[in-house]
Amino acid sequence: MNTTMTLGGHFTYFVTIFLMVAGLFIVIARGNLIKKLIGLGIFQTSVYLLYIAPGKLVGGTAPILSDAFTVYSSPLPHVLILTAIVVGVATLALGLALTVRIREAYDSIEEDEILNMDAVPSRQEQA
Amino acid sequence: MSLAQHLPALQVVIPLLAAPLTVLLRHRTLAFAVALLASWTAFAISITLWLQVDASGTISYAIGNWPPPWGIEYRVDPLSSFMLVLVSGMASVVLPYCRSSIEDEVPQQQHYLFYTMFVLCLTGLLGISITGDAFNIFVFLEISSLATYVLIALGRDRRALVASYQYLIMGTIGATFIVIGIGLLYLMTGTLNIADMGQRLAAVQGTRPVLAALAFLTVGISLKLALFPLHQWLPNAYTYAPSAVSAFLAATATKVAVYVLLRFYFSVFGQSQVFGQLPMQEAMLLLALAGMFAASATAIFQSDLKRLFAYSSVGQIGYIILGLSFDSVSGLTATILHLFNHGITKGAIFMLLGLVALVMGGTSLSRVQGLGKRMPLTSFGMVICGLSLIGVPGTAGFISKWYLLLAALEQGQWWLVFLILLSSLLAVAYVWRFVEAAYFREPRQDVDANATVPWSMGVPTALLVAATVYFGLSTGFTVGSASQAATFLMGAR
Amino acid sequence: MAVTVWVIARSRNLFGVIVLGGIYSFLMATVLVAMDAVDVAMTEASVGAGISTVLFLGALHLCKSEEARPVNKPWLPLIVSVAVGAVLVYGTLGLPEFSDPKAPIHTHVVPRYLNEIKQEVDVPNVVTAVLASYRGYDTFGETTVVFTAGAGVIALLRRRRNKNKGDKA
Amino acid sequence: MRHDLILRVIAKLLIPFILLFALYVQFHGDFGPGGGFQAGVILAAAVIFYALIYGLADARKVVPEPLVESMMAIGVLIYGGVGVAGLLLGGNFLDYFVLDHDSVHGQHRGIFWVEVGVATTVSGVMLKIFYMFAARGNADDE
Repeated sequence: MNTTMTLGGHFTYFVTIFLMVAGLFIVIARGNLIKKLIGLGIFQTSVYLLYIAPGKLVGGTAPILSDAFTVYSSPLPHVLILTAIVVGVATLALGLALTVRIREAYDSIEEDEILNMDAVPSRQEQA
Repeated sequence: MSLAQHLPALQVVIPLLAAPLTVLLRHRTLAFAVALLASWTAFAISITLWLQVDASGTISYAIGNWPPPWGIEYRVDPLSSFMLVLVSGMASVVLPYCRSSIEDEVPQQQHYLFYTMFVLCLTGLLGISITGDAFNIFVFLEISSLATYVLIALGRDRRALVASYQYLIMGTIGATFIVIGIGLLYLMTGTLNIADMGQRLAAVQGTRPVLAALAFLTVGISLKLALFPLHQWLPNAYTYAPSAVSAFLAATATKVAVYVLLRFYFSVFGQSQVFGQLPMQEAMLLLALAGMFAASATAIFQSDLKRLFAYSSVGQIGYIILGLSFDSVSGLTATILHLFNHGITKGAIFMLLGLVALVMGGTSLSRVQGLGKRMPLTSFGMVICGLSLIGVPGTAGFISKWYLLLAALEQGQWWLVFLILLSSLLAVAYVWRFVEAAYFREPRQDVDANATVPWSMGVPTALLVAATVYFGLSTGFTVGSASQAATFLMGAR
Repeated sequence: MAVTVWVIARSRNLFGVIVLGGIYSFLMATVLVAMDAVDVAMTEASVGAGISTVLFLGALHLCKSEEARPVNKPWLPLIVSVAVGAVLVYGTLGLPEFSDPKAPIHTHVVPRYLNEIKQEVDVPNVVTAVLASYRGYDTFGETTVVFTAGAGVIALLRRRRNKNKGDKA
Repeated sequence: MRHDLILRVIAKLLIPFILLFALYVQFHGDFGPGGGFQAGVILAAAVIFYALIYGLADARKVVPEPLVESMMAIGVLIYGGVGVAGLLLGGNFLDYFVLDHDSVHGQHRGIFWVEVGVATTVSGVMLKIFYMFAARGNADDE
């Protein structure tokens, strides 16, 4: 398998991986709760590409059967990713709802500020 | 048409359909009734399934009547039937307890939604345990995780929100890692069915994508099961969640994650792959030991009991993984045993703490001073469960530790035996902190003298404490199932 | 797309970031169309660029729109994420090449979907057929996930009638 | 903004088409891209659009909250109902073959109802989430 390895053949994977790394970086490094969720979104989206890209066949067409075509791209990854997208948006909605509640309770959406506030029991509003 | 034939599907579908019903009813008593009925039915089904598997071997159920690699298969084998019993059993015990417990801790309007989330969480965990399809695991994992995030966030303290958010981020990263792992496996094998995947993987064993998939799955699942360096979300989540939720999660959520790990290691990769290609064994051993010591040591210095026992959970997960790292039938038996025994012990502890919180108004060590006089039965229960955590003979914890020691001896690793005993001493230390506060301090004066424990909370708790002792004395069911499951897993490939 | 992500990572104006996120989703949808995944593209466009953006803006409306100072030491996260990337590069190098018809995902399970769907289900859109029938249970789970999220959001955001909730700044 | 005549007229004109498009996506899912999920999102988007132009209160009148909440649950129940129907008619869970004398027709019927269930839940949830966020926002402004 390693002999057929070429740079061009794996280009899509590299794009995917770049997006993935960037997304993960945003999630871990950023302290802003909304920004973290955006990063999470990017991270998840990059996975979609990881699934979908290998299913494509050059010269193939979308997997909607008709007599005019014989080569189709693989439909199974599409199905999986449809599910994954939905799961992703569900998580996102929940995360945002939590963010809103946190902002109401702490008046901040910066992670370190919130953690500081809990460390000091006498609650100092508006650092 | 015989109903018995469809039990695998009903196992998950009954609690699942109970969830929308609770939303439609919008009434907390009715919702409670529906949820209770669903979880008790699920428990009954799980026991029937366990008996069936015990009698006639693995059951396979094709959903939608599509044969396995094309459709989704439900597969009940010795391990999954054992998990089903644990999960649905815990739900059946915790649910009656919820009713009075959340009265105090969750705003009333939210009660019916609490039950919705509870049954959804149950559905997810059952779905993970029973499914024979890799992607289906992810879907049900997300159902249970999303429900868990909400349940935690319903805690009274505002820190519950932050705990839930952190868990959401960590959990989602973990889940995404799992998806990446499954994706890589899918790209290499072209199938999603676990059994099929395992067979086809033999052809491409040791290739780079498979190894990468192994790495991603391990890290992703470790996040979910709170293996030592990835455990940060757990103490906060358990501390600030409503007590009933802590009890259910501590007993089941991380345990199901361990199950997923076992499932992927043994049914998909096969043990030669996992332990042969990468230094997994050493890595796991190291992490397990680190978890056992670091987390238990941290537990000693906690001032809140819920937090203390949450750290102890992280430490106990160390034992579970330790058994796995031996790569032998006896080690695996110990893992599965401890999964079960620690599950019921920790469940009992968090339920007891819920009682304490109700009567004493909190669970910090300074609050529970003199608990031995104020709530003699509860303190007694705590002591029993504490002994089980330490591993004193006569309790469930002893059995699993005993098997763990046997497994270590089998490998001839005396130093490990020593380390296991040493870490048990740490457990003695943190359990002593409770005993000292409860029995050797004067009671506080500012405690509401009229607060009592409602029987709907007391009875389930007592039941679980009794179970901790029962499974310490009568080991037929637990050891039998565990060794059967272990043999099954090791022989699977 | 990569550029967009880069800017998102750098920028601290949350409003801009969200809009960029929408753009990113659209670009992603375009790529997906190029990959023949029309169903997925349609969903990504409506969810990523539509619903998510609306939700983000809704949440942003309730929060501050400026991110605080940059984090002090982003080195550890950087190392972690690059390490993850490295493992992936290592792993993907062994994968079948792009558009290789002999790759396992084209030869194993999928042919049955493509070839026998006419007799078995007779729905031209294979994605729909697989989604709703062959793997209908996944979709059932997916619906449940959406339901969970919905019920969860209600549980979290329903306005309390309690009076003591007035300590907002 | 809320009283802008042009916006109102355009919205009035557009919304029926959006709804129609949602239905098209729903029922044409067998032949082209689309299906329950996408239709549900579009359906919700139409109502959200309405709420943006005419205000939240009006939208609530057209699509009341209890209805939305029930829709979430009913969708899941429809889906599960199809599965249970399969059970009752002697097949496995979610078995569409037994839903009609002809197995292919059974498949069609199963897929149709399942998609209806998905669309109901999805549009219900999306709308509900929007309502929740919007309601919070309004209170915050005052």
